[in-house]
Amino acid sequence: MGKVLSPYKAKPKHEISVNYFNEGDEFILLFMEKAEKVKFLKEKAKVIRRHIVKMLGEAGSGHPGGSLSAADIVAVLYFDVMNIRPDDPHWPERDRFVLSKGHAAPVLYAALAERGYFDVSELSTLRKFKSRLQGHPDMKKLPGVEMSTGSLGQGLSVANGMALAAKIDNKKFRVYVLIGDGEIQEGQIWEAAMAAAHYKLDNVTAFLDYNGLQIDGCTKDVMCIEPVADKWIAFGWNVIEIDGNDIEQVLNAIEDAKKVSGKPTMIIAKTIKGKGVSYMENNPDWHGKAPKAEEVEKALEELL
Amino acid sequence: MGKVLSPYKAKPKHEISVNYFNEGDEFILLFMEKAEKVKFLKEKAKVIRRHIVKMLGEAGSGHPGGSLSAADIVAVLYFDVMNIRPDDPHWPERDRFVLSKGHAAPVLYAALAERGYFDVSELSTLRKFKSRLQGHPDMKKLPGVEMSTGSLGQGLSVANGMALAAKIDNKKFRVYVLIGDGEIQEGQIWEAAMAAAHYKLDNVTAFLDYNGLQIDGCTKDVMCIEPVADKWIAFGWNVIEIDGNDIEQVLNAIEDAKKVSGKPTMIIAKTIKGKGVSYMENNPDWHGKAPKAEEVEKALEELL
Amino acid sequence: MDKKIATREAYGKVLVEIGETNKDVVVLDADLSKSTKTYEFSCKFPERFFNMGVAEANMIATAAGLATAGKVPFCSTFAVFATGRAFDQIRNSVAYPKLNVKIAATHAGVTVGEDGGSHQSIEDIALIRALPGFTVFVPADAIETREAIKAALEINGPVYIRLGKLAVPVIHDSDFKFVPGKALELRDGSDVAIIATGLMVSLALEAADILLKDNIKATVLDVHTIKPLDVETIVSVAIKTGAVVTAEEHNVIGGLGSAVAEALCEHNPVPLKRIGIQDVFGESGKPVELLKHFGLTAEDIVNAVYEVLKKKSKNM
Amino acid sequence: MDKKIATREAYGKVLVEIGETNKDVVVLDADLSKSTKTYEFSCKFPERFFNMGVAEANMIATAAGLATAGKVPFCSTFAVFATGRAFDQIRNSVAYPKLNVKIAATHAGVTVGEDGGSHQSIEDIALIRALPGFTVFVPADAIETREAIKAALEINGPVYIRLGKLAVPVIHDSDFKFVPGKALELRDGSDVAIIATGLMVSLALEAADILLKDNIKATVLDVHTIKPLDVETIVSVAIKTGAVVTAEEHNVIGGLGSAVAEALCEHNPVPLKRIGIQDVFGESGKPVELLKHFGLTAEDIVNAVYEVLKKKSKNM
Ligand SMILES: Cc1ncc(C[n+]2csc(CCOP(=O)(O)OP(=O)(O)O)c2C)c(N)n1
Ligand SMILES: Cc1ncc(C[n+]2csc(CCOP(=O)(O)OP(=O)(O)O)c2C)c(N)n1
Ligand SMILES: [Mg+2]
Ligand SMILES: [Mg+2]
Repeated sequence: MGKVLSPYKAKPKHEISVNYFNEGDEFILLFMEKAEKVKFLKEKAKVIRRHIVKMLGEAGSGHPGGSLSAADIVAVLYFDVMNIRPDDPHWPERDRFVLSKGHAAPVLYAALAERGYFDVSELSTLRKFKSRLQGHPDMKKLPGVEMSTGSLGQGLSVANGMALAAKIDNKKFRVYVLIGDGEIQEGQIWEAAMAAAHYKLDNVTAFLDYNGLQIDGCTKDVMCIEPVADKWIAFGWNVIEIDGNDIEQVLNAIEDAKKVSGKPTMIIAKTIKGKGVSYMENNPDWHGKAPKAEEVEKALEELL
Repeated sequence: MGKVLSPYKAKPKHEISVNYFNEGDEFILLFMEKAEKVKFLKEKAKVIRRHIVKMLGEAGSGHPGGSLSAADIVAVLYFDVMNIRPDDPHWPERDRFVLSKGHAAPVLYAALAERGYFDVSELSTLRKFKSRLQGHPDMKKLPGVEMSTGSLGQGLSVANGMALAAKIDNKKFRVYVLIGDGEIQEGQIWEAAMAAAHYKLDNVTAFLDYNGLQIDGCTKDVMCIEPVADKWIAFGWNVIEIDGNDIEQVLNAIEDAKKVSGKPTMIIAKTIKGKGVSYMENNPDWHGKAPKAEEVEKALEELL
Repeated sequence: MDKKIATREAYGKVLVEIGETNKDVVVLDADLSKSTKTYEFSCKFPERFFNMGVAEANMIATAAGLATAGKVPFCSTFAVFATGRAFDQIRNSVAYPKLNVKIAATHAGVTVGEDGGSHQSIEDIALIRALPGFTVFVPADAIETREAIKAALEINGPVYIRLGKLAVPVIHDSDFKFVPGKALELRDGSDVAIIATGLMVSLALEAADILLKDNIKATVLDVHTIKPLDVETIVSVAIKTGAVVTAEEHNVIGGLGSAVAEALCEHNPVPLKRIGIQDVFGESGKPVELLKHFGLTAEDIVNAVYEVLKKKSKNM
Repeated sequence: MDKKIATREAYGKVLVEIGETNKDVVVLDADLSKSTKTYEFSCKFPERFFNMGVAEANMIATAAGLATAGKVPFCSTFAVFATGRAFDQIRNSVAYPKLNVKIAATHAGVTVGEDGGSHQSIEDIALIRALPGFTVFVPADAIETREAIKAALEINGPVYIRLGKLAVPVIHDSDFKFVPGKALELRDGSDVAIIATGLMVSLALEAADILLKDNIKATVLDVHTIKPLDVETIVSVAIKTGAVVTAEEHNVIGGLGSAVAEALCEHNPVPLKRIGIQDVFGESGKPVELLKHFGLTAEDIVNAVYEVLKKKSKNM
C-alpha cells in the first residue's frame, strides 16, 4: 500500500468529527491493533451516519436508506483501505472509489468531508442551489468524487475503465465500486461484469449493497435477482459473501480480494437498508424521503 | 398442439422445394414415424441452406455463417413444431418466432418461403431496392416476420412481451426466439433473462446459436461468454444443451421445454457457423460476406 | 390558474380510467411507479401491470412484444432514462416497426429540482422528434395531460408523452377541446407570437399579461403536439405578427424552438428568439430557483419579446 | 474528385498514426473492428486496444473510466448503435462530466446500403447535438477525416466524429487547413448559399457547377463542424445571398438543417430549404439507389435552389 509517513492518532475534536494526523502521503491505521481499528471504524461509520441524517434533514429531500446501508463499507474504504490524499485529490496513484449507486451521495459526501476533502460544514449545502454537493455526485464540482453518477448501472463499466488504465500503465492503484442490488437489474452491469472477467481485472473490487430493497419494494417482488452469488460466479468473478454492516467482515473481505489474481472480486455485502435508524430499517418508504426535524433528532439519538 | 386437419404427404415437386399438403389449420408431420420425420426435416434444412447460399450469392452481400448455423433449428420450428398458418400470418393463436439475431434473415426468409408465406422466387430479391426481403427482417414489409430485428440483443425482450400477452389472455401459443452467442454480450439480454424468470415465462423457448464465433473472431477471444450454461441457470432458466445441427436433438429439446412449467427454457445449441458449406465452416471471415458465383456453385454441390 | 397539479398526477389518474374501459391497456414501469404515478394502476389492475425493475431498455422492447400481440402498453419512468437509456430500443423495436407503444415519461426538465443534472432531461424531445413516425405530446397542464393520454390511446402507433414532476397551474377548462397535432391559440394579438409548450405555456400567458401593460398584444400558442407540428398555425401566426418567441423547458437545440425555426425558415422567415435551456446541463436546486437560473420565467419571455420586436422593426 | 475513399478508411489510417505519436490514445470497439477500421490499430497496439464485444453501452462507460485516468479513448462502432444504444452512457458518463472521450462512429446514413433501415443512422447528429459540450464533426472526405481526428485529439472533451461506409470523392488538397468550428467556403457566389456536410459536400459542389450553367452563382459551405456551429459564417453567407439550401445525409429534423434554421431565425431569417432524409427510415438498396430515392443528389440540391430563389424574389 505504499509508504506510510505518519501514524494515526485519534484525537476526538468536536461533536461528530474524529480528527486524524495526516501530514503527507497517506492515511493508514498502521499502529493500531485490529480490535482498536475496528472500534475506530465503527465510530467513523456512526459519524458518517449522523452526517447523512443531518444532511438529509437539512436538504429536505434525498436518499437515506441506501446511504445508511453502505456507511460501514464506505467508512472502511475511506478510513482504512484506500490509498488517497485528500490534499491532492487528483494524485495519479490514488485508489479510486466509484459510487455507482449515485443516489447514495450523502454517504460519499460525509466520508469525503470527514476524511478532509472539504469542511464538514459544507455538508449542510447538500442539494441546494449552487452547492458542490449535488443531488447526485458531480465530479466536475466536487474534488474527491471520482465519477459523476446517478444514472444507475454505469459505475462498474467506469471502474473497469479505470482499472484498465492502471493495467496499461502498470500502476498499482485499486478500484472500488459500490453497486445497488436493484441496480444489477440494469443489463449494463452484466456487460461490465463479463468484461471485467474477460480482461482479468483483479484490481477491481465491487461491493453489492445487498439490502433486498429497491424503490418499489423488495427486489424479490419487483424483479428477482436471485440467486445473486451464482450470477457473479457464472460471470467469472471471485465472490465473497459477508455481512456488510460488520466492519470486521468488510475489512477481511477486502484483504481477501487483494490476494486474488486474474479475477475481479464481488463482495456481496448483506446490509440493512436504513441501518442504524430504527424507523428506517428495512422500510422501503425511506428509500428517497428526507427525515423531518423530529425524525432527525430521533435518529441522532439512536446514533449516539 | 391443437387440431390437425390434414396429414402430411411428401410430394417432391421441384428442385429445392418439398411440397406439402396443407388445407387448413396447421401443418404437422403427424403420421410420420420419428425417423421419417427427422429425414424429412433434414431434407428441409438442406433446402433452406441451398436457398441461403443462392440468395446471398444473388444479393452480393449478407450473412451466410450465422444463417447456415441455425438452419436446422429453423427447419424444425417451421416444419414441425410451430402452430402457424402461412395463409393467415396474423392468426392470433399462432406460435411466434423471433429472430433476435436479425442478420441471419436469410434463414428466416428461406423457411417462410418454403413454408408457403410467399413464393420462393421472391428469395432472389434479398437486399435489393424495394424488396420485402430487407437486409434485416422488417415485419412491416414481410408477413410472417414476427418482429423487425437487426439491432442485436432486443429479441428476447420482445419474445417476453409476446409471452406476457399470451399469459394475460390465457392463450396457448408459444414463443420461440433465436439468439446469437456474441449477441448475449448485450446487457439487454440479461435484463430480459431476469425478467423471463421473474415472470415465470414457461411459454418462452430460446435457442442460443452457440457457434463460438462473432464478427471479430472467437467469442472466447473477443469477449468470453463462458461458462454459458451456468449463466442461464443462475438467471433462473431451465437449460438444455444439445448439438444444434442435429435435428433429432433439436426436436427432443423442444419437447422437453414444453414439459417445463414455471420457467423459461434456454436450449444451448452447439452449432457450426457456416454449417454445410465446407469452406465456410468455423471460419469467421464468412460472417458477413456473400459467396461469389463459383463459390455458390461449390456450396450447392456440397448441399445436394 | 390557482389550482396546481403535476401532469404526472393527472397521468396516474387517467391511466386508471382508460385501464377500466380498455382491457388491452397494460402498464410497464421501471421501479419508479410511485414517482411516475403508475402505482394506482398497478393496484387496480395487477394482472396488467409489469414492474420491470431498473431495466429501461428491456421495458421498452418488452412493450414492443406486447404491442405485437394487440396490447396497448404504456411505459413509464423518468424522461432522462425513458428516452436515453432505451433509445435504440425505442428506435429499432418501436419506431422502426411502428408499434403501438406509448411512452409516458415523467420528471422532464429542470423542475425535477434537487436530484440535479443527471436526472433532468433537457434533450428528450430532441431524441424522440428525430424518430420517424412518433407523435410527441408535451401537455401544459393536468387537463391537457388527460386529453393527451386519451388521444394517445386512439393513435395506432408510437406516442411519446412528456410529463413533469412539479405541480403546475391548470390553465384549461375541463371542457376544452384537445385536437392532436393542432396548436391552441390561447391569446390573439398581432404584435408578436409566443409559442410555448409544457409548463412554459402558463408562463407565456403571464408574459402576455405583462406585455399588455406596455400595450403589446401577443398571440399565445400552446403547442401540445410537438410532432407532427402544426406548421400551418405556426406559420400563420408568424405571418400575422412578424416576430416569434418560443418557450420550452428543454434544450433550445432540438426541441420546440428548433421545430419552429425549421417551419419558419421553410415557409415564412421572421425573427425568432428561443427561450429554453441554453445548451447546458441542469443542476440541483429548487424548481423556481432553477427556472430563474436557466432563464425560464415570464420575465425572460417578455425580454425576448422586446428583442424580437426590435429586429422586426429593423426588418420593416 | 476522381479518387474515392471512405471516411472510415481514413479514420483507420490516422488512428494508427496518432497511436504512434500519442501513447495515451486507446481504442475501443464493439465487435466491428474490421468494418470500423480500428483493426489496424488493434494489430499495431494490441495493449491499447479493447474489443468490448457486442456491448456498446459498456464500451462508452468504460471509455469514460479510461478518460478519468488520463487516457484518450476512441470508441468505434456503427453510428446507429454508437449513439442510440449508448445514449444514456454518452449523456451521463461522458457529456455530463465532460470527459475526454472520442466517439468515431462509422456507417452513418443511408449509404450503409443493403443492411437496411435498422442499420442506417439518420438521427445520430440530432442525438449528439442535443448534448451540452459535445463537439460534432462530420467530415466530407478522407482528408477532412484525418484532420478532424487530429483536431479531436487536441480537444480536451467529448467529440463525436461521424463517418461513412461508402467510398466518397476526395475534395480537399492534402495541404488544406481544417479549423474546428469554422465552416469552409468552397465556392463563393452571391445568388444562393448551399450549406452542406459529410458526403453531401461533394454533391453540393456538383450542384453549384450545374447551377453555374444557368448563371446562378452559389456559395458552397462545407460545415464539417456541426457543433459548435459557425453561426458567423453561416449568417454572413445568408446575408450575402438571401437564400439558403442545406444538404445532409441525415433526417432533416435535428441535424444540420435544424442547426442552420436556428441560426438564421435568430440572426437573419431568409428562405431555407433542407435537403436530407425527409423524416422516414432508410431501407435496403445500393447506396446510389438510396441517395436517389431519398432525394440526396446534386439534382435535388439544384431543385431546392430554384425553390428558395423563387421565395427570395418574392421576399424582395
Ligand atoms: C438508470 C436509472 N434508472 C432509474 C433510476 C431511479 N432510481 C434511483 S434509486 C433506484 C432504486 C435502486 O435500488 P438499489 O440499487 O437497490 O439501491 P439501494 O437499495 O441501495 O438504495 C432507482 C430505480 C436511476 N437513478 N437510474
Ligand atoms: C446492437 C448491435 N451491435 C452490433 C451489431 C453488428 N453485428 C451484427 S452481427 C454481429 C456479431 C454477432 O455475433 P453472434 O451473435 O455470435 O451471431 P452469429 O455468430 O450467430 O452470426 C454484430 C456485432 C448489431 N447488429 N447490433
Ligand atoms: Mg437495494
Ligand atoms: Mg456466434
